[in-house]
Amino acid sequence: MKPRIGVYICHCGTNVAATVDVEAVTEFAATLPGVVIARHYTYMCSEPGQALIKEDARTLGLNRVVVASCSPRMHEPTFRAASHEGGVNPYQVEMANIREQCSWVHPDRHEATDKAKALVYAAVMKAAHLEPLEEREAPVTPGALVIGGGVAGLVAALDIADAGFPVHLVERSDRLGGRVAELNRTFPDLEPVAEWLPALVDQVRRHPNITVYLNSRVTDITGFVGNFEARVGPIEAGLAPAQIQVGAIVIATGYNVFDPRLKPEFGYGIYPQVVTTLELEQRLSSGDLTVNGKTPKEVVFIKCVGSRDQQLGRPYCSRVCCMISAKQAQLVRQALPDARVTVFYMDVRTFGKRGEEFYDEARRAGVRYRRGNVSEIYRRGERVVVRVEDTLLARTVEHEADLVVLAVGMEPRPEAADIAALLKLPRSADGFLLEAHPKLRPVDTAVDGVFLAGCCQGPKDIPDTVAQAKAAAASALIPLMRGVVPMEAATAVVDPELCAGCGMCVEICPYSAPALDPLWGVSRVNAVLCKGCGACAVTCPSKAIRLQHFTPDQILAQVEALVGW
Amino acid sequence: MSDNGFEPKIVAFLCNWCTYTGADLAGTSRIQYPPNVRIIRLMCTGSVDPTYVLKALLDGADGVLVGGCHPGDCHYQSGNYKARRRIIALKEILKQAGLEEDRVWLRWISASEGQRFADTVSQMTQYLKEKGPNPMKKEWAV
Amino acid sequence: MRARIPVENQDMLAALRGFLQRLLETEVVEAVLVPMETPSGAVTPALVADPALLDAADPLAPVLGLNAARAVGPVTIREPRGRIAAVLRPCEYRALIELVKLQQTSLEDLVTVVVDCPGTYTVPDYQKMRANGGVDRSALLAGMRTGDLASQAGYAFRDACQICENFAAVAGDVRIEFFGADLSEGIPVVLADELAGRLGLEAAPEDGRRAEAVDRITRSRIQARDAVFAEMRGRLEKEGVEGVFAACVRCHNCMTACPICYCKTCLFKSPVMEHEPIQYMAWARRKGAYRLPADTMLFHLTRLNHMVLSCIGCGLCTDACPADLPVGRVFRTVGQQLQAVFEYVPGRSVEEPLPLITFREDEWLEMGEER
Amino acid sequence: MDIQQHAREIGLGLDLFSCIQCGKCTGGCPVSMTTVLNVRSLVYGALIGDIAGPIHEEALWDCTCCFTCVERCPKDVRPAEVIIALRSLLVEEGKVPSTIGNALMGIFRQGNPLGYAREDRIAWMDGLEVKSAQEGCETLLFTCCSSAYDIRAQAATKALVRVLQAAGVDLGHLGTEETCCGNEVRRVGEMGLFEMLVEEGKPLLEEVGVARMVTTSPHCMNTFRHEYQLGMDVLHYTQALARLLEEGRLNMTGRVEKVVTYHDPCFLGKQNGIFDEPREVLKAIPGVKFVEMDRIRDRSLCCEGGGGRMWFEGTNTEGRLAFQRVQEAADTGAEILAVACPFCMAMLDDAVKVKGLSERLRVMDIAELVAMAL
Repeated sequence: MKPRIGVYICHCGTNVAATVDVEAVTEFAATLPGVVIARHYTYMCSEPGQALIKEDARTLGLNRVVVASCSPRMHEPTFRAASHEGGVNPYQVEMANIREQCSWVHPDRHEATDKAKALVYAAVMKAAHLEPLEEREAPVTPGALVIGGGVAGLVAALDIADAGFPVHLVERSDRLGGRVAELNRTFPDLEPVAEWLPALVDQVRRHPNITVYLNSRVTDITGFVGNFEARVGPIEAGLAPAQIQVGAIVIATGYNVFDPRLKPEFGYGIYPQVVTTLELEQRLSSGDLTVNGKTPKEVVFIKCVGSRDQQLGRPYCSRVCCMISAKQAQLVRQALPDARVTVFYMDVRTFGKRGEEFYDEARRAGVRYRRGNVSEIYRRGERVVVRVEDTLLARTVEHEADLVVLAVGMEPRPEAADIAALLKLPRSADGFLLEAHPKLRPVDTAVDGVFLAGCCQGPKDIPDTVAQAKAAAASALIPLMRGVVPMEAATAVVDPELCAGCGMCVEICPYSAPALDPLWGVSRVNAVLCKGCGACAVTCPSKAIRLQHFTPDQILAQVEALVGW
Repeated sequence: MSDNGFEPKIVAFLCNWCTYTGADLAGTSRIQYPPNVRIIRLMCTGSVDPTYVLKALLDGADGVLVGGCHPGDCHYQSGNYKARRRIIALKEILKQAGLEEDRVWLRWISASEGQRFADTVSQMTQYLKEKGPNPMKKEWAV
Repeated sequence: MRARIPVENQDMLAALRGFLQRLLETEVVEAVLVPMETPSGAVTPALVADPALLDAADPLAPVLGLNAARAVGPVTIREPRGRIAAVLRPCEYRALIELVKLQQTSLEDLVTVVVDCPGTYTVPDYQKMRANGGVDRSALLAGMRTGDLASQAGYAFRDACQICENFAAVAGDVRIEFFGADLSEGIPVVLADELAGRLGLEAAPEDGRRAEAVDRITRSRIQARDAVFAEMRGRLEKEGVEGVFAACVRCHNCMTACPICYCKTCLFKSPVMEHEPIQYMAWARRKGAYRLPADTMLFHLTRLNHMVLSCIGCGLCTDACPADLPVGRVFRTVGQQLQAVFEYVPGRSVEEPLPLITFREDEWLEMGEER
Repeated sequence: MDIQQHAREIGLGLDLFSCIQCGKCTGGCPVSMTTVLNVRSLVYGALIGDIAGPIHEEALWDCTCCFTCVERCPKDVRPAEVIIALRSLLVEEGKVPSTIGNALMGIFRQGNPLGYAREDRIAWMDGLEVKSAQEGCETLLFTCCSSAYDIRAQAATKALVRVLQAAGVDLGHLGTEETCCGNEVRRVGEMGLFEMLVEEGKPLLEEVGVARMVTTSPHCMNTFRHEYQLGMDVLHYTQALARLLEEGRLNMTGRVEKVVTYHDPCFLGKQNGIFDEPREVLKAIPGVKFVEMDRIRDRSLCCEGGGGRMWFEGTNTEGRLAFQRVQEAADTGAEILAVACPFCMAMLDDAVKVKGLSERLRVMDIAELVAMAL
């Protein structure tokens, strides 16, 4: 269709008009090839401004719109929508940035006006070459894959299943419940885990929409948001793997506890008196707190074991150890009323709801908090000596103890790296899976349709884990409930007549969007995978593959305008 | 200096996510720089076709600036690494073919480096003023 | 394994034909792609399935009219296909490797037979030689033995051959080695043990003179090559590419003859490079005059940009140019520099990725960071 | 005082801003319970630029430079370097304990802290054939000043040479040109002298052109490895012996029917992670019954001989760590306390005598034990 272009120069109040002679630019624009109407207006983004475009588009039969105003990063969606309402394809709208890149940086009126003309000229030239594009949608496979059967995975699976979608829940071990199943009671309410976890597990097991795969792992994932295909392989060899199709994935692979053997100064593994917080949970569950057959009189907790430690490459705070220590110290006080319980700490971080109160309760229960990061443990008779500087006294002390509890931190599970590799998910420097945005997209990942729940993303307690699991489930439900996913319109396309099948576009694409058609030997682009970066188009010598909306003829037209003006 | 009132024309191919946004930031920060640069917005430096650069130079542009995200920061994972190789190859060809490769500049400028964008344009404008006009501007037989 | 192709009556051509016939008779392959002499005396590649017709095969004809790598493509590119052997000169083999990377041909079901090359003549020269007393092949073979190669009196090797330093067979499934060979006990050949067994060839010792002969020719070729590079660089610096290619008639013959230029339709023949009539007017006004067809230098520079890294120096572009432009020399001169930058040797190995579709994060770290 | 003025510079120069004052450094400091030295307080003082409170000048010399504080710090701060920097300021002002001053003078004049004549540096070789390294050799033996001059240590040096030669090692020695490595010089803060020793020592060592150096002392090994940037492999002799064992070149036909325990030197173990090789060598000696003490490897107790303490008694002469250490060794039932450092040898040998344990416990160098089994 022969271009019929409307050009709109925005004053942006005085932001543009004070420096750029908008009338001169408008007069100039009217002379450009294909331009049917050129106007200037105070605020093009205002209601009346947008109405101008709509009205002209209808009455003059425009098929291209050029707006010269602010950065397209600001108002391109506005003007695309306005033009669309006027019957112009939103992808046949082009903007000239005469504010940020002209009036605001070039104070000389003559120079700024001249440059504005060049930018408008280039925009008109590009607009003449713009093709209409369609925003398309792909159908979504109803169903989700949840990887990991701990609390995060259980909660996410339940929410998605309750919303009516099939869920495939894959767990490496032979039981559901994850790390929480190893705990005795939880903070800050000291509620026994046994009172709620089995019910949660049972709910999942009996849910008609949930298929549980125990002793299994995900060995392969292909596809994209809305249409993933995963292979679930049993860890035991000989059994056949399952192939499942889902629209969204929730990763909830959890954490490992730090191995305190990597801090040899604590003598863990050498002295039976030295245990981890996780081991103490089991002892608290069994009720047997004796060491070498004797009831401890002196109990010491050591915090930050494997956390906040640059030397070990674990610079982060594990966020739960302070509360766990406060909880266990109270439970030990209850179990052993005659024992003295001392917690050695660097800082006490009992943040969050009921956190500080819980710390208060621990101290009121008789737990002594002493500030100092324990440096060494050695034997003295039947006891061990905790050597530490009490930094508030500025004095080094040898604190004899019968039981020493190391508050071990959390670390990423090695299996999370495998999942990250399968999905090309980035991880942060500490090895935890990386969220798409720390504030606005905390459960999303860099891969559309893949969400994070629980400690695979970073250390957190049970309430935070459950909250994140519910957020991940809700996010995963967006594509599932919509039933369709939007596709980038400005994707790469291949002209099969021109394509010689060299496969360079296939090689260079980071998203595996193009693939060689085995029958025809030419490249084809899966539009759902294409992110529109255009690397493929440069690689193609005959331009058989091109990035729509940024095609060679469009860009060369801009070049010619800018050099020619 | 051979200024003589010569005002070089610089065509800039900027990636949408870093340098184009950096140029916007220079604007919102009201950092002044010479008006000699004219920007073409692309999604990624990985989509800057050397043919565009050649076309600009043969048409008579005095300089071509290619601006993208710093290594490791590409919105599309690796477009800037690909661009780096292509620009290196192109500049070598220009050099070998007796054309002036120093008219082509590649710069990594992030979205937060408005000042660096303005500085780069100022430097490039000054450099090209001293170098003089692109001989292709008058060359009709190309 | 190293073996010898038996020779009778000093007839090398007959020996080679016999070898190719053996490939067919033993069913190693179903057809042989080899230069054949047509009844009218021209030499052209042909796919030969009938062993009897191999009597017209002439793998030693010192003429290169097209790069046979281009001919291999269509017959190997996809299944179903036949098992074939392709007899290639080293420059043709290198082009083949590049085309494999560009997926225009395949090494599957293909036996490459690479033959040492003394140098070739253009098609017109070769025809003229045939008409005027023929080509002295024994002189060429003698020159290959001693490393003292000279073109026939009154004729010169093709421009590209005169500066070709990669004339010896160094790769391929079968390598036929004439350099340094005294040939009295047969033609030295290098091939896999299994293949030798099927062909009934026995292991033979190495002659030992090959390296010496190859080295001798390499040195003189490099000398000639570097002189050409120096002269070309001087011209490019002085006249620019627009000066060197000033007489271009935009026939696109260089692109057609190039074995690497694989596009179905060249960008410069596609709608992308079509302009509006007013655009021509704009150019003419801006510059005062405007060369037509448009974008002639853009064509050459873009072609350099697209394929100079893969240029294997066969020089067919030069032969194809009606304006006698030194296209091949420009490509080799520019190519040498660019290939060195990326440490890329075109045609060496299918394992070496094309430089512009790969990258390393830790290279050229200072690039783009200038302040 | 001047130190106060320089505190801020020290804080900035050593990048102490990572410090969170957790006390892990002082908690692990072997002398922190016996003297007023508190390295965490010093770091804090340097960090905030007010060191007046925590400073106690004489106690600065109590630090043994065992670097436990550096090894344990969770924030990659190097607390001991603050002490060294503060010592440096005292050195500049001439406020050095006289015994340390004498040692430095001895090194400056004669190349050894004992101030003995340079010509006597090879007196220990009496009765041995040791090649001149300058004439070419495969392995250079570097003897610590103590190994060369101290009578008790000399015996260990001789034993080591016999062992290495028996294993067929082509051994050379710098002779009287050998000069103090300066490890302790740097650690007492005499930076000028240390730089001079490096400037003169480095070319001397490199001109010999050997690929491998074997040191008798972990202290020499430490500075050669980390502060000289030499183009050669620097091994402690226990590493060399372990390698010879592995290659089957060290044949022990005799027997040492003794119960043996081993004391980890700080400069070998904590600072350079060499824990296994000395134990491998001891366990390979026929007849030896090897037993371990409680505080070993990363948790080993310092003998208090490093960081200049060989030349300075310390502010608390009562609670010597070496006394604790020999008692711990005796409690294991060991008859021999094996050492791998001439400083440990001196400190522990002395402690055995003071504690009246001579009848029960002997301090011996690992090389001596191996030599007994040849």
